[in-house]
Amino acid sequence: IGEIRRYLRDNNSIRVSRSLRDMAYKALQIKDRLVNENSKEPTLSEIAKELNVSEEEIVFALDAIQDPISLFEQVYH
Amino acid sequence: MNNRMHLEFPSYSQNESFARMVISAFVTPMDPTLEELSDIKTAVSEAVTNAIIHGYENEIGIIYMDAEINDNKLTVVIKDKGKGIEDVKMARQPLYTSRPDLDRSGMGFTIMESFMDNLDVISKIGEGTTVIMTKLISTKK
Amino acid sequence: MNNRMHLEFPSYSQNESFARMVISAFVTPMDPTLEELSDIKTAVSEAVTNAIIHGYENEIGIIYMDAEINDNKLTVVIKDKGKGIEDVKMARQPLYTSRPDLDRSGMGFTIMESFMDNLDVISKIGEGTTVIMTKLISTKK
Ligand SMILES: Nc1ncnc2c1ncn2[C@@H]1O[C@H](COP(=O)(O)OP(=O)(O)O)[C@@H](O)[C@H]1O
Ligand SMILES: Nc1ncnc2c1ncn2[C@@H]1O[C@H](COP(=O)(O)OP(=O)(O)O)[C@@H](O)[C@H]1O
Ligand SMILES: [Mg+2]
Ligand SMILES: [Mg+2]
Repeated sequence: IGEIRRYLRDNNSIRVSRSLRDMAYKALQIKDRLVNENSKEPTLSEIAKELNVSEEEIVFALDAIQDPISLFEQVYH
Repeated sequence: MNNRMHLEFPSYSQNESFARMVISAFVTPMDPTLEELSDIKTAVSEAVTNAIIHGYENEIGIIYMDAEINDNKLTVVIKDKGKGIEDVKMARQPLYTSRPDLDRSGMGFTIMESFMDNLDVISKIGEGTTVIMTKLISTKK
Repeated sequence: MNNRMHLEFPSYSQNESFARMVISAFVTPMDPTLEELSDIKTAVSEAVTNAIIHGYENEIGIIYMDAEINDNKLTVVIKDKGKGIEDVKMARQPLYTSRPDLDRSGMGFTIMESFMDNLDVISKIGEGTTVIMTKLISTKK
Protein backbone atom coordinates (compact mmCIF):
# COMPACT_ATOMS: atom_id res chain seq x y z
CA ILE A 1 0.00 0.00 0.00
CA GLY A 2 2.81 2.37 0.86
CA GLU A 3 4.30 1.64 -2.52
CA ILE A 4 1.06 2.29 -4.37
CA ARG A 5 0.59 5.52 -2.52
CA ARG A 6 4.11 6.56 -3.38
CA TYR A 7 3.52 5.62 -7.02
CA LEU A 8 0.34 7.69 -7.20
CA ARG A 9 1.97 10.61 -5.51
CA ASP A 10 5.00 10.55 -7.76
CA ASN A 11 2.83 10.44 -10.84
CA ASN A 12 0.71 13.27 -9.60
CA SER A 13 3.65 15.51 -9.23
CA ILE A 14 5.29 15.13 -12.62
CA ARG A 15 7.01 18.41 -13.32
CA VAL A 16 6.00 20.25 -16.44
CA SER A 17 9.58 20.50 -17.59
CA ARG A 18 9.80 16.73 -18.01
CA SER A 19 6.58 16.20 -19.91
CA LEU A 20 7.28 18.71 -22.66
CA ARG A 21 10.35 17.16 -24.20
CA ASP A 22 8.59 14.17 -25.74
CA MET A 23 6.02 16.42 -27.32
CA ALA A 24 8.70 18.67 -28.78
CA TYR A 25 10.53 15.78 -30.43
CA LYS A 26 7.28 14.41 -31.82
CA ALA A 27 6.43 17.83 -33.22
CA LEU A 28 9.81 18.09 -34.92
CA GLN A 29 9.49 14.58 -36.37
CA ILE A 30 6.08 15.43 -37.77
CA LYS A 31 7.39 18.67 -39.14
CA ASP A 32 10.11 16.77 -41.01
CA ARG A 33 7.59 14.30 -42.37
CA LEU A 34 5.24 17.03 -43.55
CA VAL A 35 8.09 18.94 -45.19
CA ASN A 36 8.99 15.79 -47.12
CA GLU A 37 5.41 15.00 -48.08
CA ASN A 38 4.34 18.48 -49.15
CA SER A 39 7.69 20.08 -49.86
CA LYS A 40 6.69 23.10 -47.82
CA GLU A 41 6.97 24.12 -44.21
CA PRO A 42 3.93 23.10 -42.18
CA THR A 43 2.30 25.70 -39.94
CA LEU A 44 1.76 25.32 -36.21
CA SER A 45 -1.85 24.31 -36.69
CA GLU A 46 -0.98 21.61 -39.23
CA ILE A 47 1.47 20.05 -36.79
CA ALA A 48 -0.97 20.38 -33.90
CA LYS A 49 -3.65 18.64 -35.94
CA GLU A 50 -1.35 15.71 -36.79
CA LEU A 51 -0.43 15.31 -33.13
CA ASN A 52 -3.97 15.87 -31.96
CA VAL A 53 -2.93 18.51 -29.43
CA SER A 54 -3.42 22.26 -29.23
CA GLU A 55 -1.12 24.79 -30.89
CA GLU A 56 -0.53 26.07 -27.39
CA GLU A 57 1.03 22.80 -26.31
CA ILE A 58 3.34 22.68 -29.32
CA VAL A 59 4.54 26.21 -28.65
CA PHE A 60 5.38 25.35 -25.05
CA ALA A 61 6.99 22.07 -25.94
CA LEU A 62 9.24 23.70 -28.52
CA ASP A 63 10.32 26.32 -26.05
CA ALA A 64 11.17 23.71 -23.46
CA ILE A 65 14.07 22.42 -25.50
CA GLN A 66 16.92 24.79 -26.17
CA ASP A 67 17.49 25.47 -29.84
CA PRO A 68 15.05 22.73 -30.85
CA ILE A 69 16.18 22.35 -34.45
CA SER A 70 19.85 21.67 -33.86
CA LEU A 71 19.18 19.48 -30.84
CA PHE A 72 16.77 17.47 -32.91
CA GLU A 73 19.31 17.14 -35.67
CA GLN A 74 21.84 15.77 -33.19
CA VAL A 75 19.42 13.30 -31.69
CA TYR A 76 17.69 11.98 -34.77
CA HIS A 77 19.99 12.33 -37.73
CA MET B 1 12.59 33.59 -6.52
CA ASN B 2 10.90 36.90 -7.17
CA ASN B 3 9.50 38.32 -10.36
CA ARG B 4 6.62 40.36 -11.68
CA MET B 5 4.87 41.24 -14.92
CA HIS B 6 2.23 43.59 -16.23
CA LEU B 7 0.22 42.82 -19.36
CA GLU B 8 -2.49 44.68 -21.27
CA PHE B 9 -4.52 43.33 -24.16
CA PRO B 10 -7.89 44.02 -25.80
CA SER B 11 -10.87 41.89 -24.81
CA TYR B 12 -10.98 39.82 -28.00
CA SER B 13 -12.11 36.30 -27.23
CA GLN B 14 -8.91 34.84 -28.76
CA ASN B 15 -6.95 36.57 -25.99
CA GLU B 16 -8.29 34.21 -23.35
CA SER B 17 -5.89 31.61 -24.73
CA PHE B 18 -3.14 34.25 -24.98
CA ALA B 19 -3.53 35.14 -21.30
CA ARG B 20 -3.45 31.46 -20.37
CA MET B 21 -0.18 30.99 -22.24
CA VAL B 22 1.37 34.10 -20.70
CA ILE B 23 0.60 33.01 -17.17
CA SER B 24 1.98 29.54 -17.95
CA ALA B 25 5.18 31.08 -19.25
CA PHE B 26 5.42 33.30 -16.20
CA VAL B 27 5.08 30.44 -13.68
CA THR B 28 7.24 27.96 -15.61
CA PRO B 29 10.40 29.00 -13.72
CA MET B 30 8.60 28.03 -10.49
CA ASP B 31 8.62 24.49 -11.90
CA PRO B 32 5.03 23.68 -10.93
CA THR B 33 3.47 20.25 -11.28
CA LEU B 34 1.17 19.70 -14.26
CA GLU B 35 -1.73 19.85 -11.87
CA GLU B 36 -0.71 23.17 -10.35
CA LEU B 37 -0.12 24.65 -13.78
CA SER B 38 -3.46 23.47 -15.04
CA ASP B 39 -5.20 24.91 -11.96
CA ILE B 40 -3.61 28.30 -12.54
CA LYS B 41 -4.41 28.31 -16.24
CA THR B 42 -8.01 27.37 -15.59
CA ALA B 43 -8.48 30.08 -12.97
CA VAL B 44 -6.91 32.74 -15.22
CA SER B 45 -9.05 31.53 -18.07
CA GLU B 46 -12.24 31.98 -16.04
CA ALA B 47 -11.27 35.46 -14.85
CA VAL B 48 -10.31 36.63 -18.34
CA THR B 49 -13.43 35.13 -19.88
CA ASN B 50 -15.51 37.02 -17.33
CA ALA B 51 -13.79 40.27 -18.23
CA ILE B 52 -14.42 39.59 -21.92
CA ILE B 53 -18.05 38.50 -21.81
CA HIS B 54 -19.40 40.23 -18.69
CA GLY B 55 -17.09 43.20 -18.07
CA TYR B 56 -16.86 44.36 -21.67
CA GLU B 57 -20.21 42.90 -22.67
CA ASN B 58 -20.92 44.91 -25.82
CA GLU B 59 -17.60 46.56 -26.41
CA ILE B 60 -13.90 45.84 -26.73
CA GLY B 61 -11.94 47.16 -23.74
CA ILE B 62 -8.51 46.63 -22.26
CA ILE B 63 -7.87 43.76 -19.85
CA TYR B 64 -4.99 44.12 -17.38
CA MET B 65 -3.14 41.12 -16.01
CA ASP B 66 -0.54 41.58 -13.29
CA ALA B 67 1.32 38.69 -11.76
CA GLU B 68 3.93 38.40 -9.07
CA ILE B 69 6.09 35.63 -7.70
CA ASN B 70 7.34 35.89 -4.14
CA ASP B 71 9.31 32.78 -3.26
CA ASN B 72 6.77 30.05 -3.88
CA LYS B 73 3.71 32.28 -3.79
CA LEU B 74 2.01 33.37 -7.01
CA THR B 75 -0.36 36.34 -7.11
CA VAL B 76 -2.40 37.05 -10.24
CA VAL B 77 -4.56 40.15 -10.65
CA ILE B 78 -6.99 40.43 -13.55
CA LYS B 79 -8.73 43.74 -14.03
CA ASP B 80 -11.23 45.25 -16.42
CA LYS B 81 -12.71 48.73 -16.61
CA GLY B 82 -16.04 47.36 -17.76
CA LYS B 83 -19.51 47.40 -16.32
CA GLY B 84 -18.78 46.10 -12.82
CA ILE B 85 -20.75 43.76 -10.56
CA GLU B 86 -23.71 44.98 -8.54
CA ASP B 87 -23.62 42.31 -5.83
CA VAL B 88 -20.27 40.52 -5.59
CA LYS B 89 -21.45 38.18 -2.86
CA MET B 90 -24.31 36.94 -5.01
CA ALA B 91 -22.11 36.73 -8.12
CA ARG B 92 -19.69 34.46 -6.25
CA GLN B 93 -22.40 31.93 -5.34
CA PRO B 94 -21.96 28.60 -7.15
CA LEU B 95 -24.27 28.34 -10.17
CA TYR B 96 -25.19 32.04 -10.11
CA THR B 97 -25.01 33.57 -13.58
CA SER B 98 -26.52 36.76 -14.95
CA ARG B 99 -26.30 35.31 -18.45
CA PRO B 100 -28.10 31.95 -18.59
CA ASP B 101 -28.91 32.99 -22.17
CA LEU B 102 -25.21 32.60 -23.05
CA ASP B 103 -25.12 29.08 -21.64
CA ARG B 104 -22.91 30.19 -18.79
CA SER B 105 -22.53 27.68 -15.99
CA GLY B 106 -22.24 30.20 -13.18
CA MET B 107 -19.22 28.28 -11.90
CA GLY B 108 -16.44 30.71 -12.84
CA PHE B 109 -15.81 32.20 -9.41
CA THR B 110 -16.27 28.82 -7.75
CA ILE B 111 -13.60 27.36 -10.01
CA MET B 112 -11.20 30.26 -9.30
CA GLU B 113 -11.81 29.82 -5.60
CA SER B 114 -11.23 26.09 -5.53
CA PHE B 115 -8.27 25.97 -7.93
CA MET B 116 -6.41 28.80 -6.22
CA ASP B 117 -5.62 29.28 -2.52
CA ASN B 118 -7.33 32.62 -2.22
CA LEU B 119 -9.70 34.78 -4.26
CA ASP B 120 -10.68 38.42 -3.76
CA VAL B 121 -13.11 40.24 -6.01
CA ILE B 122 -13.38 44.03 -5.97
CA SER B 123 -15.95 45.63 -8.21
CA LYS B 124 -17.87 48.84 -8.71
CA ILE B 125 -20.75 49.40 -11.09
CA GLY B 126 -19.59 51.44 -14.06
CA GLU B 127 -15.94 51.25 -13.03
CA GLY B 128 -15.00 47.64 -13.49
CA THR B 129 -13.84 44.53 -11.72
CA THR B 130 -10.57 43.36 -10.20
CA VAL B 131 -9.96 39.72 -9.37
CA ILE B 132 -7.00 38.88 -7.11
CA MET B 133 -5.91 35.27 -6.79
CA THR B 134 -3.01 33.68 -4.94
CA LYS B 135 -1.57 30.19 -4.96
CA LEU B 136 1.34 28.49 -3.26
CA ILE B 137 3.42 26.28 -5.53
CA SER B 138 4.79 23.14 -3.94
CA THR B 139 8.55 23.15 -3.78
CA LYS B 140 10.66 20.36 -5.15
CA LYS B 141 11.89 17.64 -2.87
CA MET C 1 -6.73 39.52 -37.96
CA ASN C 2 -5.78 42.39 -35.70
CA ASN C 3 -4.55 42.34 -32.14
CA ARG C 4 -2.16 44.10 -29.84
CA MET C 5 -0.47 43.67 -26.48
CA HIS C 6 1.64 45.61 -24.03
CA LEU C 7 3.97 43.91 -21.55
CA GLU C 8 6.27 45.17 -18.79
CA PHE C 9 8.74 43.12 -16.81
CA PRO C 10 11.94 43.64 -14.83
CA SER C 11 15.27 43.05 -16.55
CA TYR C 12 16.07 39.79 -14.74
CA SER C 13 17.93 37.45 -17.07
CA GLN C 14 15.27 34.76 -16.66
CA ASN C 15 12.79 37.10 -18.36
CA GLU C 16 14.49 36.73 -21.71
CA SER C 17 12.86 33.32 -21.92
CA PHE C 18 9.57 34.75 -20.60
CA ALA C 19 9.50 37.41 -23.33
CA ARG C 20 10.23 34.74 -25.93
CA MET C 21 7.25 32.71 -24.77
CA VAL C 22 4.95 35.74 -24.66
CA ILE C 23 5.74 36.66 -28.25
CA SER C 24 5.23 33.01 -29.25
CA ALA C 25 1.86 33.00 -27.54
CA PHE C 26 0.93 36.27 -29.21
CA VAL C 27 1.74 35.09 -32.74
CA THR C 28 0.23 31.63 -32.31
CA PRO C 29 -3.12 32.74 -33.84
CA MET C 30 -1.22 33.89 -36.96
CA ASP C 31 -0.40 30.22 -37.47
CA PRO C 32 3.27 30.64 -38.40
CA THR C 33 5.58 27.87 -39.56
CA LEU C 34 8.03 26.61 -36.93
CA GLU C 35 10.72 28.48 -38.81
CA GLU C 36 8.89 31.80 -38.73
CA LEU C 37 8.14 31.25 -35.06
CA SER C 38 11.75 30.49 -34.30
CA ASP C 39 12.93 33.58 -36.25
CA ILE C 40 10.61 35.83 -34.24
CA LYS C 41 11.63 34.27 -30.94
CA THR C 42 15.29 34.62 -31.75
CA ALA C 43 14.96 38.27 -32.74
CA VAL C 44 12.98 39.09 -29.58
CA SER C 45 15.50 37.19 -27.54
CA GLU C 46 18.37 39.27 -28.91
CA ALA C 47 16.55 42.56 -28.32
CA VAL C 48 15.55 41.64 -24.77
CA THR C 49 19.03 40.34 -23.97
CA ASN C 50 20.47 43.66 -25.15
CA ALA C 51 18.09 45.56 -22.89
CA ILE C 52 19.09 43.34 -19.97
CA ILE C 53 22.85 43.32 -20.37
CA HIS C 54 23.59 46.61 -22.15
CA GLY C 55 20.61 48.87 -21.42
CA TYR C 56 20.35 48.05 -17.73
CA GLU C 57 23.99 47.11 -17.34
CA ASN C 58 24.41 47.46 -13.60
CA GLU C 59 20.81 47.77 -12.46
CA ILE C 60 17.43 46.15 -12.77
CA GLY C 61 15.03 48.25 -14.86
CA ILE C 62 11.73 47.73 -16.62
CA ILE C 63 11.63 46.33 -20.16
CA TYR C 64 8.60 47.17 -22.31
CA MET C 65 7.40 44.89 -25.09
CA ASP C 66 4.62 46.02 -27.38
CA ALA C 67 3.37 43.90 -30.24
CA GLU C 68 0.74 44.35 -32.88
CA ILE C 69 -0.78 42.16 -35.55
CA ASN C 70 -2.25 43.81 -38.62
CA ASP C 71 -3.48 41.14 -41.00
CA ASN C 72 -0.33 39.11 -41.62
CA LYS C 73 2.10 41.75 -40.44
CA LEU C 74 3.67 41.52 -37.01
CA THR C 75 5.29 44.53 -35.33
CA VAL C 76 7.29 44.09 -32.12
CA VAL C 77 8.70 47.00 -30.14
CA ILE C 78 11.17 46.39 -27.33
CA LYS C 79 12.11 49.34 -25.21
CA ASP C 80 14.34 50.05 -22.24
CA LYS C 81 14.99 53.22 -20.30
CA GLY C 82 18.60 52.28 -19.75
CA LYS C 83 21.88 53.83 -20.75
CA GLY C 84 21.26 54.24 -24.48
CA ILE C 85 23.58 53.84 -27.48
CA GLU C 86 26.05 56.54 -28.47
CA ASP C 87 26.41 55.57 -32.13
CA VAL C 88 23.55 53.40 -33.41
CA LYS C 89 25.08 53.03 -36.87
CA MET C 90 28.26 51.59 -35.42
CA ALA C 91 26.37 49.42 -32.92
CA ARG C 92 24.42 47.83 -35.79
CA GLN C 93 27.58 46.75 -37.64
CA PRO C 94 28.04 42.98 -37.68
CA LEU C 95 30.55 41.84 -35.05
CA TYR C 96 30.57 45.19 -33.25
CA THR C 97 30.28 44.78 -29.51
CA SER C 98 31.08 47.13 -26.67
CA ARG C 99 31.43 44.16 -24.33
CA PRO C 100 33.94 41.66 -25.71
CA ASP C 101 34.70 40.99 -22.03
CA LEU C 102 31.25 39.38 -21.66
CA ASP C 103 31.87 37.07 -24.59
CA ARG C 104 29.29 38.89 -26.69
CA SER C 105 29.38 38.05 -30.37
CA GLY C 106 28.30 41.47 -31.63
CA MET C 107 25.75 39.76 -33.87
CA GLY C 108 22.53 40.72 -32.04
CA PHE C 109 21.39 43.50 -34.35
CA THR C 110 22.51 41.53 -37.40
CA ILE C 111 20.38 38.59 -36.29
CA MET C 112 17.35 40.80 -35.67
CA GLU C 113 17.82 42.35 -39.08
CA SER C 114 18.12 39.09 -40.94
CA PHE C 115 15.41 37.16 -39.09
CA MET C 116 12.84 39.95 -39.35
CA ASP C 117 11.78 41.96 -42.40
CA ASN C 118 12.63 45.34 -40.96
CA LEU C 119 14.55 46.73 -37.99
CA ASP C 120 14.63 50.27 -36.61
CA VAL C 121 16.70 51.31 -33.62
CA ILE C 122 16.07 54.57 -31.81
CA SER C 123 18.34 55.44 -28.90
CA LYS C 124 19.48 58.35 -26.83
CA ILE C 125 22.29 58.33 -24.29
CA GLY C 126 20.87 58.35 -20.76
CA GLU C 127 17.31 57.84 -21.97
CA GLY C 128 17.25 54.34 -23.38
CA THR C 129 16.76 52.32 -26.52
CA THR C 130 13.76 51.30 -28.60
CA VAL C 131 13.96 48.50 -31.15
CA ILE C 132 11.14 48.20 -33.70
CA MET C 133 10.91 45.04 -35.78
CA THR C 134 8.36 43.92 -38.33
CA LYS C 135 7.78 40.64 -40.09
CA LEU C 136 5.24 39.33 -42.56
CA ILE C 137 3.89 35.87 -41.78
CA SER C 138 3.16 33.71 -44.80
CA THR C 139 -0.54 33.11 -45.08
CA LYS C 140 -1.99 29.65 -45.41
CA LYS C 141 -2.49 28.18 -48.82
N1 LIG D 1 -15.51 40.92 -14.89
C1 LIG D 1 -16.84 40.94 -14.66
N2 LIG D 1 -17.57 42.05 -14.98
C2 LIG D 1 -18.91 42.11 -14.75
N3 LIG D 1 -19.60 41.08 -14.22
C3 LIG D 1 -18.96 39.97 -13.88
C4 LIG D 1 -17.55 39.83 -14.09
N4 LIG D 1 -17.17 38.61 -13.66
C5 LIG D 1 -18.27 38.01 -13.22
N5 LIG D 1 -19.36 38.81 -13.33
C6 LIG D 1 -20.74 38.50 -12.90
O1 LIG D 1 -20.69 37.41 -12.00
C7 LIG D 1 -21.48 36.33 -12.47
C8 LIG D 1 -20.89 35.02 -12.06
O2 LIG D 1 -19.65 34.80 -12.71
P1 LIG D 1 -19.17 33.30 -12.94
O3 LIG D 1 -19.15 32.61 -11.63
O4 LIG D 1 -17.91 33.35 -13.71
O5 LIG D 1 -20.33 32.67 -13.83
P2 LIG D 1 -20.66 32.86 -15.38
O6 LIG D 1 -19.52 33.57 -16.03
O7 LIG D 1 -20.82 31.47 -15.88
O8 LIG D 1 -21.92 33.66 -15.44
C9 LIG D 1 -21.59 36.55 -13.97
O9 LIG D 1 -22.74 35.95 -14.51
C10 LIG D 1 -21.63 38.07 -14.07
O10 LIG D 1 -22.91 38.56 -13.79
N1 LIG E 1 19.40 48.12 -25.38
C1 LIG E 1 20.67 48.57 -25.48
N2 LIG E 1 21.14 49.52 -24.62
C2 LIG E 1 22.40 49.98 -24.71
N3 LIG E 1 23.29 49.54 -25.63
C3 LIG E 1 22.90 48.60 -26.51
C4 LIG E 1 21.57 48.07 -26.48
N4 LIG E 1 21.47 47.16 -27.47
C5 LIG E 1 22.66 47.13 -28.09
N5 LIG E 1 23.53 48.00 -27.52
C6 LIG E 1 24.92 48.27 -27.96
O1 LIG E 1 25.07 47.77 -29.28
C7 LIG E 1 26.12 46.82 -29.35
C8 LIG E 1 25.82 45.75 -30.39
O2 LIG E 1 24.70 44.97 -29.98
P1 LIG E 1 24.58 43.48 -30.53
O3 LIG E 1 24.66 43.52 -32.03
O4 LIG E 1 23.39 42.85 -29.94
O5 LIG E 1 25.92 42.79 -30.04
P2 LIG E 1 26.29 42.28 -28.55
O6 LIG E 1 25.07 42.29 -27.69
O7 LIG E 1 26.80 40.88 -28.78
O8 LIG E 1 27.34 43.22 -28.02
C9 LIG E 1 26.26 46.30 -27.93
O9 LIG E 1 27.56 45.80 -27.68
C10 LIG E 1 25.96 47.55 -27.10
O10 LIG E 1 27.08 48.39 -27.02
MG1 LIG F 1 -17.55 33.08 -15.79
MG1 LIG G 1 23.25 41.55 -28.27
